[in-house]
Amino acid sequence: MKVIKKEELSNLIKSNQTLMIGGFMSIGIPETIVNYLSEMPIQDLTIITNDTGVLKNPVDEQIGVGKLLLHKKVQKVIASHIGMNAETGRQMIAKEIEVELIPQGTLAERIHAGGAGLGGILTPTGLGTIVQEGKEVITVDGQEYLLEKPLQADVALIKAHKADTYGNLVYHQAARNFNPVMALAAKTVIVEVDELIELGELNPEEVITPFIVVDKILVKED
Amino acid sequence: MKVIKKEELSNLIKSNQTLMIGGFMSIGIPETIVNYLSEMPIQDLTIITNDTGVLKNPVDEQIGVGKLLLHKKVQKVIASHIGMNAETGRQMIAKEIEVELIPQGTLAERIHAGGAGLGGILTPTGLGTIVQEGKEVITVDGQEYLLEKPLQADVALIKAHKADTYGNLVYHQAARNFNPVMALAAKTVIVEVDELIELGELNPEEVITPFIVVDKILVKED
Amino acid sequence: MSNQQLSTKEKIAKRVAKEFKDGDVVNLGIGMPTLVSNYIDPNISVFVQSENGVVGVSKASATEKSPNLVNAGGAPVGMIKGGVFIDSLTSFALIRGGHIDATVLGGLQVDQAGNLANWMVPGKMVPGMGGAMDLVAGTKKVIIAMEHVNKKGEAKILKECTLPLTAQGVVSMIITELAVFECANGQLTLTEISEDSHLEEIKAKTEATFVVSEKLHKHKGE
Amino acid sequence: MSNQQLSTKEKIAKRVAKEFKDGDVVNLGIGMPTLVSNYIDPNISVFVQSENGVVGVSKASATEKSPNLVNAGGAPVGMIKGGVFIDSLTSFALIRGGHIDATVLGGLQVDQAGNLANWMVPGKMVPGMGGAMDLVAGTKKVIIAMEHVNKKGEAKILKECTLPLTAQGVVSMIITELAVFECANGQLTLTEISEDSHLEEIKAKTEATFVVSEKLHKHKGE
Repeated sequence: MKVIKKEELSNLIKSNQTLMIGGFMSIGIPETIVNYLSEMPIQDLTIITNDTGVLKNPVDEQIGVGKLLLHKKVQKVIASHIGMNAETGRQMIAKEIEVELIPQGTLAERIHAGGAGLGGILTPTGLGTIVQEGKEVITVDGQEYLLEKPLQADVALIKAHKADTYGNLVYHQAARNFNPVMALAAKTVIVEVDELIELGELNPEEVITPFIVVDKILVKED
Repeated sequence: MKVIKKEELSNLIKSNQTLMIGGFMSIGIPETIVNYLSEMPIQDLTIITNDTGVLKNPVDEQIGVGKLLLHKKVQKVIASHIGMNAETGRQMIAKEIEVELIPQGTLAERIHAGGAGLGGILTPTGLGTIVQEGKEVITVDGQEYLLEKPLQADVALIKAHKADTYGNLVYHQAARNFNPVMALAAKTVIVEVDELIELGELNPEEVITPFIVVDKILVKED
Repeated sequence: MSNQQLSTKEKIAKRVAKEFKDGDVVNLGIGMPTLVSNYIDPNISVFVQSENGVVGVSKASATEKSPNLVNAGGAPVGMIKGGVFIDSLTSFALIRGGHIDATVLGGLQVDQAGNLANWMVPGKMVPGMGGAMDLVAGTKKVIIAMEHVNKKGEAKILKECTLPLTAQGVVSMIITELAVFECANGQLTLTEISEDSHLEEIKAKTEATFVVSEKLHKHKGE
Repeated sequence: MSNQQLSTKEKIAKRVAKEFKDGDVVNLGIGMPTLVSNYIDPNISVFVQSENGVVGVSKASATEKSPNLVNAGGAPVGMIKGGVFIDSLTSFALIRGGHIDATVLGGLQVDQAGNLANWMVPGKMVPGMGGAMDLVAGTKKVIIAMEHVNKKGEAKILKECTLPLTAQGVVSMIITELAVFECANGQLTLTEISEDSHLEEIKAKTEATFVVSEKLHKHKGE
């Protein structure tokens, strides 16, 4: 049975692991999971995520990766944007955390490469910029590209709208974002859903993430 | 208006062009388009497709790329499989056509790369086989991969189940196959559909191919 | 509304909107570029893509708000009939793959080689490039919409950018409150001067070398 | 049914089926591997993926046939409750990305280094590799199910393959009507001998050098 209670997360997520966390700003984040994680006795996580969210006041309302940062669970962030959460910048400048910035489309394709068994992809994005530093430049038919390596994680924490009991997933509006691509790129995939439904209730044509990549399902807590 | 009659195909498809054609064996092929094409005064097409279909008797019932081959419209086939259609093999051995065989997953990723603006992808598939011939081998973190270049076409001929009048597409069962990935990889995308429906009738969550890549819509003829 | 009553940002946005043709798909950056929507000719259909996964963004409805229907800046939006939701991988395949007709972004500096700097200032907090590097690498037409000089009155259109680049040689057009430049083959061409300005002012406030178009005309501003 | 009443192919298929565990996702090649479905323990759930875009293949229903619901061999199939349809890009991301637990394919030759040749014979019509090269490159466990010797009585398990390779060093296990070999770290280990056979026969019909497992046991065959 894939359905779990949040207390079981402590058996699934450990210090020093690399986690992918779905979401774009405050949309499509597995909040119940991340909140529980921020209270767990773990540390030194590496987080791969689009952005570190939006800093809110009071900080108790912080959601997503921002909450993990506030609770000092993170040693490294790999993201495309950290500018909406000043705490990320503060910890980076104080050298409490390391930050690797990646163009958003490159982030998506690197995660796809990680999930699809590719050794990398060639992209024009970042050519001639500091993104190029330390990367191989490969010329294909006279055009230069950066070789970008695959990204994979120990655990992907994603958010979907509905799951059936096998773990087939559908998403809601712009809360889809990075969740489907991350669902293929981690050893263990844990999904938080608004609603768990019976097998057979989803149209097989509209399922976005097929059940075979989903390991655990947790129903969102309000 | 994107909706066309088949007679307009002669303005859209020319000799010597590279065409992608969706489908897997006889499933998910834009048959009305391909049949019309096989009667048009064109030649020397390069066809990118999963396979050259299944040879049927009588040959009039031939569908898909097989029909184009029978009518001598093709100079080159790029595919993963030609074994179910002996005519392809005959023309290849007689040097009437050139055939480039590509592993099926590499074909899908090369088309994705073409549609997504990538310079190529690195795959372990084909390493140490004749697929490697003439290709660059790139080592990433100690693992070897083949550099596979993007594929693009002048025109993609795809098959969907339903389109709305903007060109949003949904597919039917296993007839989806290569159609969605090809829809991003050609200058002109022409879709044949079983049914044209009103704007707003498709659920925006279940559209597989977004309208912005679709140029022309042709309703299937029986 | 006459140009006199518009703010500088509104003037720029209004001029940018004239670049769009019927059927165009555009991506509008956060901030001033978003204003452009307000000035699009109501007689044409322009489709707005937002990189967080919405194709067919419209104004937010006053009555039907969804927390998950936002643009890439996190602002609530609506969706046109026929709009669709996509994931981040598909969104950036559309962006990087040339399926977006135009992107409008702000700029810190642009130079005469078409280089763009708009994502970081050394010594200041680094927000991250988000989707900007992919947008400028892949979109057919890159329009930089910015004030002609910075807050200190210094030129932003330079012989050579001094800030870290967002991308090399990608800018198609620069639109400021004073002028319009086209950028092609490493050369800037002044094509319009605002009715509030004159060639001497443009020359004084532009460090870059530029050619004056033969068909230069004052922009009438409505 | 006792093994005596089974054909050679059925014997092999029956033994292959014992490799599957509850919850496994498997891909079964065209031909003999498809037979394996008939022998899967009815007390476990094994999910069959077909690379043309079906996850959760079941037997074709006698009453409800759909022309678009076929497997990768073009044969009509059914779909389990909870099964889903995917496109070719996603299908091969699952295959290449290690999301399929086991693949069962036929073989022309396998050698002691785990190399596989199963896609072409020089001088004969070349059908194309289809999805085979991706399946063996990416699936966690590659099971080659084949008759122990060819029609001429020649060994197919060799010191070194002489036919063009499908892939290098990918084979996990060889299952024939006479024996089972495990393949790891460039070494073949004989782990089972069929009750119809004995070690001397295996040695006589196997060109490859192999180790005999300490825990070698005759397979009881039911």
